[in-house]
Amino acid sequence: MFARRRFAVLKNLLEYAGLEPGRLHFSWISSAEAQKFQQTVTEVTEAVKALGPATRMIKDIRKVA
Amino acid sequence: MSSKILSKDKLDAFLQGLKGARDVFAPAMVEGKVGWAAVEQASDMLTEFSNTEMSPKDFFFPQTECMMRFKNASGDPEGMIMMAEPALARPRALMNIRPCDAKAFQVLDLIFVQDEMTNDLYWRDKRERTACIGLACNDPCPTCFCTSVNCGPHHEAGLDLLLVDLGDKYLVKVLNDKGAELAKDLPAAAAGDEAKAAELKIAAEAKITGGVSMDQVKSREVMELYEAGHWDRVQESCLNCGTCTFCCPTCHCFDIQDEVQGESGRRVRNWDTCMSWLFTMHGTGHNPRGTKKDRVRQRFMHKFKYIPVKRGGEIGCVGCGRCVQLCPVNIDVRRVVNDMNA
Amino acid sequence: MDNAAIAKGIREAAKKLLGEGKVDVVIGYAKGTVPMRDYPYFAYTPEEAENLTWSGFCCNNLALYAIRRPGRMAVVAQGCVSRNLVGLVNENQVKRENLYVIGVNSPGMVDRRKVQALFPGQTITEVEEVGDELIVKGVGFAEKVARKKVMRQNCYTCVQRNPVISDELIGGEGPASHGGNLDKVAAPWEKLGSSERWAEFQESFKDCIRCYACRDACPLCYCHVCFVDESQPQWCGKTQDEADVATFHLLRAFHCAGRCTDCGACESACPAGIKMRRLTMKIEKDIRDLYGYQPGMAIGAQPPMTLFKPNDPQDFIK
Amino acid sequence: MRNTYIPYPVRIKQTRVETEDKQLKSFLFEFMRDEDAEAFKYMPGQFAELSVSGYGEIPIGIASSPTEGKDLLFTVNKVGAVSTRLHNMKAGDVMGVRGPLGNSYPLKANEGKNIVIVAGGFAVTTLRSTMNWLLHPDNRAKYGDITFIYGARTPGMLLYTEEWTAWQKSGQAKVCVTIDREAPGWSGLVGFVPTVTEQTAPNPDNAIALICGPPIMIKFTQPVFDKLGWKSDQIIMSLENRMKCGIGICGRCNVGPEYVCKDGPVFTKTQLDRLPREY
Repeated sequence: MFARRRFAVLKNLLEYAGLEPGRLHFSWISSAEAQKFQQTVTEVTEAVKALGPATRMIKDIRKVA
Repeated sequence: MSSKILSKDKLDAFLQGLKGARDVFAPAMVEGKVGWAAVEQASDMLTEFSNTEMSPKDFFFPQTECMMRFKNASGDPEGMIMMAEPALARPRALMNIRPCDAKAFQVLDLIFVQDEMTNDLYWRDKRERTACIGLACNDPCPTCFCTSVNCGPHHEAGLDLLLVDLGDKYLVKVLNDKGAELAKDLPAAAAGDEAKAAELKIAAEAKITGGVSMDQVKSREVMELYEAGHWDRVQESCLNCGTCTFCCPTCHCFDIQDEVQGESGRRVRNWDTCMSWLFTMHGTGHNPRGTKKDRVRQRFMHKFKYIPVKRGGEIGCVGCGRCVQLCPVNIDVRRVVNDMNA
Repeated sequence: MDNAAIAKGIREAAKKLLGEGKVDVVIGYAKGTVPMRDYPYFAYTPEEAENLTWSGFCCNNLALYAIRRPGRMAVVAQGCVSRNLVGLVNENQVKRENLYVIGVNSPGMVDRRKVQALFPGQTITEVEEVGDELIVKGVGFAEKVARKKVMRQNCYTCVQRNPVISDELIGGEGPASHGGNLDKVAAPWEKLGSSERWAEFQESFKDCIRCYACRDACPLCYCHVCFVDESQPQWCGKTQDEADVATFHLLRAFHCAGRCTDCGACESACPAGIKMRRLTMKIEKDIRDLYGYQPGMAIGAQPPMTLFKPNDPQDFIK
Repeated sequence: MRNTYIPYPVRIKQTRVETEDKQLKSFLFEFMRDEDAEAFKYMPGQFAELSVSGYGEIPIGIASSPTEGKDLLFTVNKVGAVSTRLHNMKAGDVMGVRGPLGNSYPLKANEGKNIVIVAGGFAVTTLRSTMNWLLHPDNRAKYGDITFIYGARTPGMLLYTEEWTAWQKSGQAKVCVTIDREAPGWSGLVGFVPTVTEQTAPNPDNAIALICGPPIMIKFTQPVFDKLGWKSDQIIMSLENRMKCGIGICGRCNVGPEYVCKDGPVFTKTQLDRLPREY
């Protein structure tokens, strides 16, 4: 419940700074809800895969400085 | 060495000549700030400016610099072995360096390159492949105190050429063979031009009023300066941020970090600051400079005592005044040195 | 009352407190060695109290120096500084009984960079305050500038120029605000698309040199070990890569959530002129909107990030 | 000109857990290229940066002696990210060694003298190197009496037990090994290093003392030497500070004007008396 406030603010901040939308997901899952966990992870993975590789906040150390 | 003349209407031709073999950088207006930028033509360059907000040390000692790379694959025969990063691809020239900043290059040469073991090839390669062309200060700032610290508004150390603004032309002082090569096509200066430059030098030096005294700092023992009472007051307001060290043309402390990304790995160095408690922290939790006072004192002692002791009297400060202008709590180095000297 | 008279009042108050032994130190401001940079000063004796000053150039937040400081102290506090002191009392970093607040109404502090921008390439040697005007002097010039034109951005939209707590108020209460509407300017990127926001964000922080002056000047940043200094695990890379710089600024701002009084000390301290309030203003606006909270307004108030209500908004959670 | 930041590649030849708490582990490295082994010429007291690609470097005193051959021995305490990773590495793994760095104990300059060695805890590493160098047939005759005083908290925390037992048996040196408190099965000396030093009472005439240990041991051992009439320039100590470059540039290990990595780690007490205690 404390985390709900913190995540609300954090999510707004990251979106405000222009982090790509759709890469941050929140869900209530109890430790007893294995199936919901499985389902959510699958959905999130599919959603993020569909967006393709991230382009923002990415550090590529292979780049020659 | 001899002096040449560069007429201001020939400045662009001179610049284009340099650009034939080198990337050229100079102080320029960069989004409202006086900074260093790559220049294409003479009109890109600022000629009327006090100094750039940040020192040009990062041309030789970038804030982040990849030192070596490795293949992050322990099974691979070449895996985990560090390989040096290639040196600077194309030679460079820096135009209109203020003499204080150039003097700082010379001070840092003494620190980065000492002997066979203490031989920083990253610094040295870039120094060797960069031509340094200075622009003498005819109007020093109120925060300048270069004349107190083995430097001056027309100082020549660390430069290949020094330009002195004579109005419609520059007197070009040739300071070494590299400079002679750069200025070989310029006409020779007349005796009157040299005399005028000499007058400007005296006039510029006279404009520097906020000097500091160093005689006692020089003669006192390390421990006497270290244990003096004034450090308690100097450190009070200090935030222990890194502003003074990062804007300083002679501060050269760094940290080394490893980074990996999949099969790529690198070792990279970043500027570090003696103001940070982490800088000296032992793995055991013991910290030899554990208090803010220790850290503040370290910075001034390093510049004004430790470097002179180790480097034949050279001072680790060139009097550029950047820290005076930028310190968020106005810890004025001139005041601190005068306290050390009191 | 003008600043000179307030400065005199501060000196008198400080001399009395120190002379009577009511406090060990008075933390105020003294005149700096460069124009427009008055600095934090610690007076331990009535004689030292003579060095205290008050001006439109008092841009540091003195609440910083009260954090976990032993002994009894008096702190010169305008609205924002007093709000931070309240926050520190509420977060158990300062004991109210050890603190004597010398309250002052803030005239709105001057942004040195704005003044310098009016005189490009010229060297300013002295800036004097006369009423609502500054007299800016340099080599071969002296010009008047209206204070309103060169005030720090946060001082325009300040809603609490009077101290929220004070044990003594020098110069009496003044206007509470400058009339600026913080909610209107707090989150200008909200109307932009995501990639434009990213471009604005990148642009805003690209000059960062990671000196951490913003963190170190901030009275909220009192952690014994800041997250950027942690090595096991290392949360944030140490390079100038834009991702490392962005991580630092986003997390620093986030750690101030529900606590930032918009005092502007971070921007005033920054040697690169970065406007990091662009992040903290947005966060505080969200907190006002979501939880109806403004930091540092009342002793005993609980910071919103340490609380929850069953009906807190949660549209973002699936 | 060689780039002195690039470590020589080495392979871990052997590892050994040294102490009962498993915090100390020894690593024997062999150079992957013969020319690197040739170039790595060192003397006891010097250190090297151990480089674990992807983690970083740590400065560690060289525990082997050049008289033992080309392989290098290091004993590493597990404290930070690099040493923790190193403790998880095994024989055959590739890493790097950069050095030799710093100065060494002034052994050659003190030929003909008696040598007293005082070691506490795992600071014994470079003194193990020193003992092996001194006891080597090429060198032993050049020195007078050799006394080796070494203490650890418990018997299980003593390093290199086989070796100092052998030194003891050889009669080439007087070996005084002590533990802090009585322990079952321990028949040797009991007591802190300063006390044992006082009991051993090394004679200052024509002698030097090499001291390396935790700050607390050094603090209490120094007065013992003073009491026994030793002069400051006879007392030689090895320091450690946080380091990065190891070659006197990066700015964090200095004690006053002296860089521990380059001007040290070995200093005389005379030198240290004139420096801030920033170590």
